[in-house]
Amino acid sequence: MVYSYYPGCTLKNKAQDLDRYARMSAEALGFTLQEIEEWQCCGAVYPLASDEIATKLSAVRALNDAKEKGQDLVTLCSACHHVIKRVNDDMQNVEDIRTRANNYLKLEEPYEGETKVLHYLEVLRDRVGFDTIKEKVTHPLTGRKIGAYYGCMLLRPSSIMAFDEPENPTIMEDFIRALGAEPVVYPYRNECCGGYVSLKDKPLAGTMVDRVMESAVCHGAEELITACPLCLYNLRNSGSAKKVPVTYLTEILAEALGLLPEKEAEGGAEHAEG
Amino acid sequence: MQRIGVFVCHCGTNIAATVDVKRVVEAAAKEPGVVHAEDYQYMCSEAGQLKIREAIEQKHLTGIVVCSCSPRMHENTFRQAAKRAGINPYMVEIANIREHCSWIHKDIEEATEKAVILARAAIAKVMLNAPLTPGTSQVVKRALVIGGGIAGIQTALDIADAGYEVDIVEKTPSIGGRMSQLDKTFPTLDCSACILTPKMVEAAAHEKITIYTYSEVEKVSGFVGDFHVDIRKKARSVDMSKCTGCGVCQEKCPSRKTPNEFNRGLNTRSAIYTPFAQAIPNVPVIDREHCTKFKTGKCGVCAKVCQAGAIDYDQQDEIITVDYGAIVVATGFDTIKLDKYDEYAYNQSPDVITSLELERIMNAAGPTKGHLERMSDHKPPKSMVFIQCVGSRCADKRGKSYCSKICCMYTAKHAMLIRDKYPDVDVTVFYIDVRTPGKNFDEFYRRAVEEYGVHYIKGQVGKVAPQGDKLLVQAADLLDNKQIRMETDMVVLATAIEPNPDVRKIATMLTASIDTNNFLTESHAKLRPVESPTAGIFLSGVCQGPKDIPETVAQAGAAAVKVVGLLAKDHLVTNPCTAKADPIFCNGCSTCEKVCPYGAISYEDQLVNDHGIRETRRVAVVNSALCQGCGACTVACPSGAMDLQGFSNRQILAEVDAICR
Amino acid sequence: MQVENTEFRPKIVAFCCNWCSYAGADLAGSSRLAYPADVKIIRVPCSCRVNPMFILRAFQRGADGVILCGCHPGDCHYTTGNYYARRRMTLLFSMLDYLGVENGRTRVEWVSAAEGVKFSTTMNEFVAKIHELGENVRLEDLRCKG
Amino acid sequence: MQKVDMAKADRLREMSGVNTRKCMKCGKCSASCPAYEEMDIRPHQFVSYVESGDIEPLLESKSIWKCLSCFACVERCPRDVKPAKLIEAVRQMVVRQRGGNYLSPNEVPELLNEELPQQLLASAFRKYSK
Repeated sequence: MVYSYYPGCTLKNKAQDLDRYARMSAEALGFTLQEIEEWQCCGAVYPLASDEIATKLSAVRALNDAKEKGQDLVTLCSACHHVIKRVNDDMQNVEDIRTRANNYLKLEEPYEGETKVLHYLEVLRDRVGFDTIKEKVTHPLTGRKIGAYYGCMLLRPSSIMAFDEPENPTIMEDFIRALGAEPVVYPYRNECCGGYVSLKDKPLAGTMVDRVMESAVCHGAEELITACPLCLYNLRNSGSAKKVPVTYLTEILAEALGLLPEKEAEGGAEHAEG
Repeated sequence: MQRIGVFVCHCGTNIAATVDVKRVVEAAAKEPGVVHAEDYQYMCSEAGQLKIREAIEQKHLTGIVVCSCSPRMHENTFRQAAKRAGINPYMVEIANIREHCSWIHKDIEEATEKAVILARAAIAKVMLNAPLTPGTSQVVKRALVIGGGIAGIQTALDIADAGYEVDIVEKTPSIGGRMSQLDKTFPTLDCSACILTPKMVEAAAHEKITIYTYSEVEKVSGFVGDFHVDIRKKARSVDMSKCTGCGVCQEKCPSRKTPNEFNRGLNTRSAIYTPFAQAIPNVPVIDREHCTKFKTGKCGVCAKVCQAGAIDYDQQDEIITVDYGAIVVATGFDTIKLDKYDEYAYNQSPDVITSLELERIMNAAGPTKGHLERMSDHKPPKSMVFIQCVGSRCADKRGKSYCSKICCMYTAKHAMLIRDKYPDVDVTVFYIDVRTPGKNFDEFYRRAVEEYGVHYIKGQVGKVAPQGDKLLVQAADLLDNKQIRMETDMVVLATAIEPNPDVRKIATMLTASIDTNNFLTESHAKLRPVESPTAGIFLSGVCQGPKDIPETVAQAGAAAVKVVGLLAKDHLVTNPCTAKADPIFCNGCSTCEKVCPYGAISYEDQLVNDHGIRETRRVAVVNSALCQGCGACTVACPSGAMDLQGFSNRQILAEVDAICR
Repeated sequence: MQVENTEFRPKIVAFCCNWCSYAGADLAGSSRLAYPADVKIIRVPCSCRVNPMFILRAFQRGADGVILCGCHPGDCHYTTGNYYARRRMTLLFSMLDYLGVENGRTRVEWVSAAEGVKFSTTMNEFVAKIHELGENVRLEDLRCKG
Repeated sequence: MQKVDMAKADRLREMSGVNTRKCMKCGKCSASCPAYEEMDIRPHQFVSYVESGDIEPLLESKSIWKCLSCFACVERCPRDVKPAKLIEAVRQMVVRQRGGNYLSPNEVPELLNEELPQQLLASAFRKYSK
């Protein structure tokens, strides 16, 4: 199965791990992420004002590209996923935006939201299946207590994102379980990390990250995973509470699938010691 | 030749403010056949009816049109007026120029024009009306009450006390309903069981009342005065005539893992069980889904220990058919599912509970024997938070649009009882509005605040987060304009109530109207609050709308009076607007019979005089006592022989013509 | 001299069953939920009483739209009447569409006695649709024109 | 005396698509807001200020730079009011005015660090400036 893939700017730069492990794991699980040509930055935030149009066009271009290939569009970064999914919803349901965007882009055939937008995790859950992943795990993460950090953008607004239960999601926990680790459920996993305010307002982001970390630690998480480079940055760099390591979800996937030679070496060493 | 009179009502200013009634009178007077037209302030008043009567007598009218409010309101009033003046009551037509005109339009020109057209349509129709005579039908002197909660019990008692036979059909193994699950009742703090149990006993002992528990209504046919109801008596697996109610079977039953519904799943029960100690009848049932004997064939302990030999594993469901003159729906309510409200962590922490669960925890017969404790570690709480309006007053898809009405009062009750019994427990209530209309209700709530020191904070809770062995509550205090983040030991959710989900199925069987929230619709929101629009169907309790116990009991009595009023009649007048086949056109094809939902059409050989040719033909005959006048057959009839009296093809076409003129 | 009024005032006939939709229209009225005066309601006992002939006659006499309202499926006062109506109208409307009376001019809608809001919004939408389609001339019997 | 500016209030309602009349003043938005403490005008107040046409204080409020657009208020609002969209509309109204930018490119170099992801800059510019 081949999917159109929208990596987004951060995955090409600071979050190369997120991208690299995603592609490696995809191949191991039997699907291919085909990067769409000439994609542009999604804008990183969905323009909430209903009269905004120009800032939505790059998402429409990406969506149309996938449509022309007849493929579903897969994203990974929470921000890209949020923006592209919501713009796609606008193209389906908001006549004014649809008309104006199409007038602007002058496509051969107008784009009306035909493309299905999937998050990488949704591909794992709905197309590959967590049971299949469990079977393909060669290096189960046994004994590790991993907390999922969802953040806000994957889940909300749930009416459009339709990703999971917005207040008590389970997809990442199921994912962690499939990799052989123990998922740690903690209530602040769907609270905001501070997002973009960390640029100009470190203390505010710090307060929010501390709440998330305290909640995770209190419930016994020893490490966290996330899908979002900005969440990862904030969780690692903001706040003053006791921290646990934060990695991308694709990294533990690749690890469990035995695609990380360096980790394997470490693990082997541990075994030798034990 | 018809002589028609037209009467245009002002309805005070309800009609006259937006419809120029004089112009309607003028326009109506010009219509062919109209020999009299006038307007009056209130046509439905004595004086108004007198005007109609005088006009009929003086102008020798053969039919009248009243331009007024909806026929659902006053059609009968004007029919009776016509009858008193000596013309057939079915020579009356109503033009609805209030609900369908003056109340929805603002522009006088537009509304008047429409009123004229509606009047014309009614005139065109009445010109083709024919006198009709209603038939009569019998009344079975027995009533059915569906649901054995306080609403159903009270309705049954009141009907029975008036001397009529009444049956209660209750789905669960015992009567008692939600009220039997409550610990105390507001605003007097009576023990719920103490006031309910005598009523249950009285109902069980009443010679006019038959109670079918563990039974469900399966099928309903017939109509007002003569309903035929199939009742499924589910197999109890216990012989009611032999069981002594000693309870040994329940003690010895080895299968004890089933969630106890009566305790809202807070503990478990045996597979053979009575829901609670005061259950009526005090005869257990075997829950076959969870019984080892039924699942694997290996067990049979209850049969071994039963001295009376009452256990009967081979018992089958039994279906009985009973005839009733009237049916009362009293199916009650449940709390909504909280799966969509996970910000309150109901599914994440056992210490977040609903108010109904708290009732069971506070009750001496409940899972904690009446000790207030957390379900997670069975420690007594030091602090409790109550959250109001969980799922009520919601415009989104998660909850209910309505106010559940009872939550403000029971929350005050809970808070007060806890502060009374456990003064060291700190109690905080987060509310949006405190709604306590009712006798001694607001005083009750104020007592909770002033005498018992319950903290009431105006503002909704945003999130409840389990943190260690505490719950972190994040809320707004709107009056102090601050955000509260507090730790507490237990959170109680005032969960919205909704009609029992089964009611939709029952409403469909009864052809009783139901609204989008699954509340049964009353015939008139103000004036006929306990009657369904379907004749012979009455409403009692929360199935009609949220209400507390006193209101439920009052409504139950009202429904009973309506039933008694119906059963007291020797016979009922039937709707004469029934179908009728013209033997000249009927070719006896049997198409109409197939679409009739009442089996009212049969065929017989008749001698027909078809333009001088006399021959015997097979033609359709409508039993007017069975026909309810839907008209399905009239459209199905390929030869146009079938027509509906009062809504004939010609009449409706005349209305269409008048509107499109 | 009379100035000719060129504003299009559609003629719209609404057949409403007595038990649900007519009561829903009453509720719309008592709740003061406005919809255009172009809609005129004819009361029938049940949606299954509506003979296709009535609808053809309406179009023949110059109606611009006809809407049939009944109880929600499963809620019919006569148990099954609305199912008959639905089936009959599906056939009739597709035939009318073939004859040039666009599908937008005909509609079946379920409105319960408690749905005043739905009645009003349905009528507003329907009238807006008729305005969009303009005057109906296809089935009009010119002999009927005065 | 408060200055009532219904034209601006209407413009904000239009930009945001929020119907302020749907609010029943339960405060769940403010209860859910993680940035509440940093705000001078709180999420629920945005709704009532717009409803009453009291726009000037909103345009000067520091809350518009504190809202994270995390949508907790939108998700949990029982009346489907969407306060975050309203706050966004106020922010847009400010940044679209000349000189309303909250972030200028000149500031950026000193805010950068080694790990800072690109999307942070992109989103901050989208939020803070025209």
